[in-house]
Amino acid sequence: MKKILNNPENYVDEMLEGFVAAHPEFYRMHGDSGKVVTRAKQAKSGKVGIVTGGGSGHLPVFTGYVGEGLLDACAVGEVFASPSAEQMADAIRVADQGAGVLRLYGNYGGDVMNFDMAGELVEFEDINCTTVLLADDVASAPPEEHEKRRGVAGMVYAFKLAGAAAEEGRDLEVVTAVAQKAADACRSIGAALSSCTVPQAGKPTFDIADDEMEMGMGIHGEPGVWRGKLRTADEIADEMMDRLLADMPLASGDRVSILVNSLGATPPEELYILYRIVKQRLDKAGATIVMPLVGRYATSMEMSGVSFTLCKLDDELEALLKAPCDCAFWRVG
Amino acid sequence: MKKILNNPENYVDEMLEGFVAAHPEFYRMHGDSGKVVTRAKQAKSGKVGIVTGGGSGHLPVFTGYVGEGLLDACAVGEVFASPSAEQMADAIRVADQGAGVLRLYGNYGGDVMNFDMAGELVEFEDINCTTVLLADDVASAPPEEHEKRRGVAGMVYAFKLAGAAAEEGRDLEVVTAVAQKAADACRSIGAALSSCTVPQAGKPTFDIADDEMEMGMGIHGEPGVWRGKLRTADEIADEMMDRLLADMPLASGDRVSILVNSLGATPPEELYILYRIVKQRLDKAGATIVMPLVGRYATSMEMSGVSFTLCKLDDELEALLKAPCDCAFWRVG
Amino acid sequence: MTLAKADLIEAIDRVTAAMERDFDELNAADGALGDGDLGVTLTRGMRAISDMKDDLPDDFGMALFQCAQAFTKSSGSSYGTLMATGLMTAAKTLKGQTEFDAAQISNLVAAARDKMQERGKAELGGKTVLDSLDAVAQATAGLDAPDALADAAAQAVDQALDDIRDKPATIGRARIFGEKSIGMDDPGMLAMQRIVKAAAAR
Amino acid sequence: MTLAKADLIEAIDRVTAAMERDFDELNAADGALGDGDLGVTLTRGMRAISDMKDDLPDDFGMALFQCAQAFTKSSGSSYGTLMATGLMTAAKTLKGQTEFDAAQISNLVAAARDKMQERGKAELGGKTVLDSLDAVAQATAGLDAPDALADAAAQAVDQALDDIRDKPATIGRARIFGEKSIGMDDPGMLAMQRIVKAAAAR
Ligand SMILES: Nc1ncnc2c1ncn2[C@@H]1O[C@H](COP(=O)(O)OP(=O)(O)O)[C@@H](O)[C@H]1O
Ligand SMILES: Nc1ncnc2c1ncn2[C@@H]1O[C@H](COP(=O)(O)OP(=O)(O)O)[C@@H](O)[C@H]1O
Ligand SMILES: [Mg+2]
Ligand SMILES: [Mg+2]
Ligand SMILES: [Mg+2]
Ligand SMILES: [Mg+2]
Repeated sequence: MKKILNNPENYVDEMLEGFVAAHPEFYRMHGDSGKVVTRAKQAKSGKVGIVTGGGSGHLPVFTGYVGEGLLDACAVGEVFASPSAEQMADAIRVADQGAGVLRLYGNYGGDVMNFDMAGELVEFEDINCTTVLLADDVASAPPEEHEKRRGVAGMVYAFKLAGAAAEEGRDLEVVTAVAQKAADACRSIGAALSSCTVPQAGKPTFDIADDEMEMGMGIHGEPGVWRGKLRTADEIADEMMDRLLADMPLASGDRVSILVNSLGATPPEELYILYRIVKQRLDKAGATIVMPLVGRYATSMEMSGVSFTLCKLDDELEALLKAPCDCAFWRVG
Repeated sequence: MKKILNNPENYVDEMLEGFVAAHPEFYRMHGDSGKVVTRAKQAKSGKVGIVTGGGSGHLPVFTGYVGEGLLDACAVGEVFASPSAEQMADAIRVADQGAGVLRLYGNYGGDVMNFDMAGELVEFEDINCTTVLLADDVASAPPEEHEKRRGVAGMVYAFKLAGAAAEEGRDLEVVTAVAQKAADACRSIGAALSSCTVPQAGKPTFDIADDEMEMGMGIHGEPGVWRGKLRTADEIADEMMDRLLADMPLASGDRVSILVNSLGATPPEELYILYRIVKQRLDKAGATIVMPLVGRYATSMEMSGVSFTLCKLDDELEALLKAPCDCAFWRVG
Repeated sequence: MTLAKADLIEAIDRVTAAMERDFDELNAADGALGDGDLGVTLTRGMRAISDMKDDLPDDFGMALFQCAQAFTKSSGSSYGTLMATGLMTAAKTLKGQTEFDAAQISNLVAAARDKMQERGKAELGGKTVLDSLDAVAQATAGLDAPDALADAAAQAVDQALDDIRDKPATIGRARIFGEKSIGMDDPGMLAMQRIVKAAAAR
Repeated sequence: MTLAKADLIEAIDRVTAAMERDFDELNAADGALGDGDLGVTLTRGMRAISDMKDDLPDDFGMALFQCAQAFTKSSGSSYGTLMATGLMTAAKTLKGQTEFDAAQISNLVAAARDKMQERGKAELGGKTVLDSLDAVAQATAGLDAPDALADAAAQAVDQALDDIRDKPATIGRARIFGEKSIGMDDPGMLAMQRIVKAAAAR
């Protein structure tokens, strides 16, 4: 196991300890349930709160995006496991500045069940909650069943766009509508070349030959649409763009942002080789690229592979994308 | 080979094409020799230029650190190979704003020979050049022969500190002195868990068993001080800190910055687990940590492993560290 | 025949041991159809329960409540949350009792199944742990002799796997496999087979 | 006996083929003591030379100058830069000649060795490519018969490896190995053995 760790049982706790120690200007721990991260400087009273939560092992997702113009708090689970309902309730409580809280997270069974339970807990405390689920992974269900799709890197756009709306002082209804619009505007697809290893499992989640890849794989190693011989960067980029554009066709003049994301081990060098084709494809479609993102934004620890997320913008979303934000992993403006 | 690429021969050219396309606000290509990257917006006339150069495969090092408050230009080589003297001469030419140019790069034979040759070329054009070499890897030679050490992630501090001095308008002599002071203030050590693969070689540079690590390895897979069973994060961090502090003892009250750097595949989660111990060790030594850096700052493509760089600050260096800088990978202020 | 705290503690020991034994197997089964953490979830949960077993209250409801909490705190994966939901349901029914009649088992399992269904919104027959619980609830209905109960439950979890194996997964991470999951066991049903058999000492 | 462009082109073909053949071996030798790119450096350089061999000028000096440039442009690794330096030195001597006397070979190699030493600041005996060139320069001194020259050069590069193998590396990435490099061949010397033998058709 090519991992640097102590007792796997303590992986997440020790990680969080180092995380807040390294970035005290951005993050602090909150509450008794453990593993709840909130902004170092609480947002101003009356701002709509945005919370997320999910398993560990995806940094900067989820907790890295707590910050100004982004999230207010995050409940952090064990690796690839949902946080508990209690932690989520604590995250909701600290995020609430009296204007209600949006729960914005990925469409995974464990997270949905626990956020539902958390909602039942905070209802007693009269905290007004809404929910928007990310379900952006086109490989995980056909368009007719898009609400069953997994939530992957589209989250990053949703955090940014909803976060900007909240920071501007919009109310819960508007922030929720923006988040839903952002979630609806995103389509993602991933391709993996190697597995990651869940620390406590101690073995790679799946086996894949040295010359193989899997198209459409999820960020926890969930199955994709085909497995076969590793293709060239251009072929991979073309197929991924084909799949995204088939799901969300672009017309000439459309404005989009695109995230070319490493799942972990894949270095930026390879992302740029892919971006070359991504840009050619979008240019050819007549679309204008706004603020492309190339890097590690939503990962699966040391998995090799990439994902693309296409986010179609209207004027409102474009302005929100360009609005300032600040956290240890992403700064705009 | 778990790499996403087309023809390995075109790896660096395609990478650079995507790189400048993704970040046109920061970078542009310059000159006829190819693979020279400079700032999108040229620095103001009279500013001392700072150039670097080296092999590809280390992003953000080298070319990622071209930017305001950092470098002016970079000559980019093939993976792990020095750029040619002609490219370096082009980088020096575009960096020169009439106040001379500092060549600031790592102590590797190929780079030294080529930067020397480049110097001979631009001498004819009356560009005043100075040189500062990074030789910060304590594992690569004993203190008595410290000038023979390899240059590794200490580069990041040297770019930042010299870059800030140049941006403030100091002259070549002062900028060179600052760079030398920065280089002298840095000590680094790495530990690798797996090899990377040079695209054209197509095979891992070295073999290492799944349960092994190598302490002291260089960023191209150069040998370290021991190879053995993988230890725990705490043991690894302790040994690395022991080695750094033995080479550059700290006294209570000292102010330092520390970079906990992934060599590529190692995810931020593991860096934070290590940072936990790093901070404990520095706290115990009575040192104050200023602006710790945790992330991927100097890599070896998809190598698993980490490096620590300790940078001892005086008032001048601390002010320069906190001065603004901006590039696609690092922003301060 | 009635069951008391000593029986609970023995069952905890057997289930904990079974989960340690099947750690790799359950991770692998979940790795094939999901994210590879089911063994982790169950060993973590059972270790947490095992650690506090000597301090469990005599009140059966309170004891199961604490077991449910152990699952909630140790893991938020789907299975952990569903286990907590099921245990909590039984805890509510048994609150205030220091022992209970084995004849209640069928009803307790059925109630857990229903609450878990409400929480996870899966259908019966959808190839999830619900199908194993449903089989147990049905097979144990009307029984109260310990051996007969244990035999019926153990047989039911085996049978459920056989009955459902050739259906496609419809829920959770496995859903995406669709037709490809035909012929494969649902990891959650496999886990429930091991849990029930260990609890029943079969 | 004199050498002309046709001989150069044949030598280029043989060296190019040898570098393709030894690609993995040279990468591996460099991987063991350095960064694993020596095979890459040499195949890139020789391919670039090979690609332009039909357009090489008849002037030997100009031809070698272009070969040197091919190395400079195709790779900046230490070895590529040193090869370019050595070729450039020979190019300067031979400028204006369309053929040259084989008896000059020893002097040409010695001059290349000296310029490469100036560029790389390594000592003789320091376990680098310089030691191979030094051995060739000495062994070929006074010879001008093609077979005798080829034999002497081929023997010299073998002998140099044997003589130096048990010394420690002192320069470049391999230096750090120190005592551990005793008994291992310097990748650059190994490469020069293959280059010289291929050039000499031995
Ligand atoms: N919504 C649901 N309803 C019922 N059972 C479910 C549901 N989701 C998952 N399961 C069961 O849980 C098992 C997977 O558990 P687990 O590995 O904890 O899930 P995850 O890691 O995806 O959160 C499945 O095999 C299935 O039996
Ligand atoms: N300064 C030097 N002087 C002479 N020979 C050198 C020098 N540095 C390296 N070499 C030779 O070059 C070989 C390594 O070449 P190469 O792989 O291109 O180096 P790198 O990849 O480190 O730039 C060594 O084995 C040695 O023979
Ligand atoms: Mg899980
Ligand atoms: Mg090299
Ligand atoms: Mg699972
Ligand atoms: Mg080399």
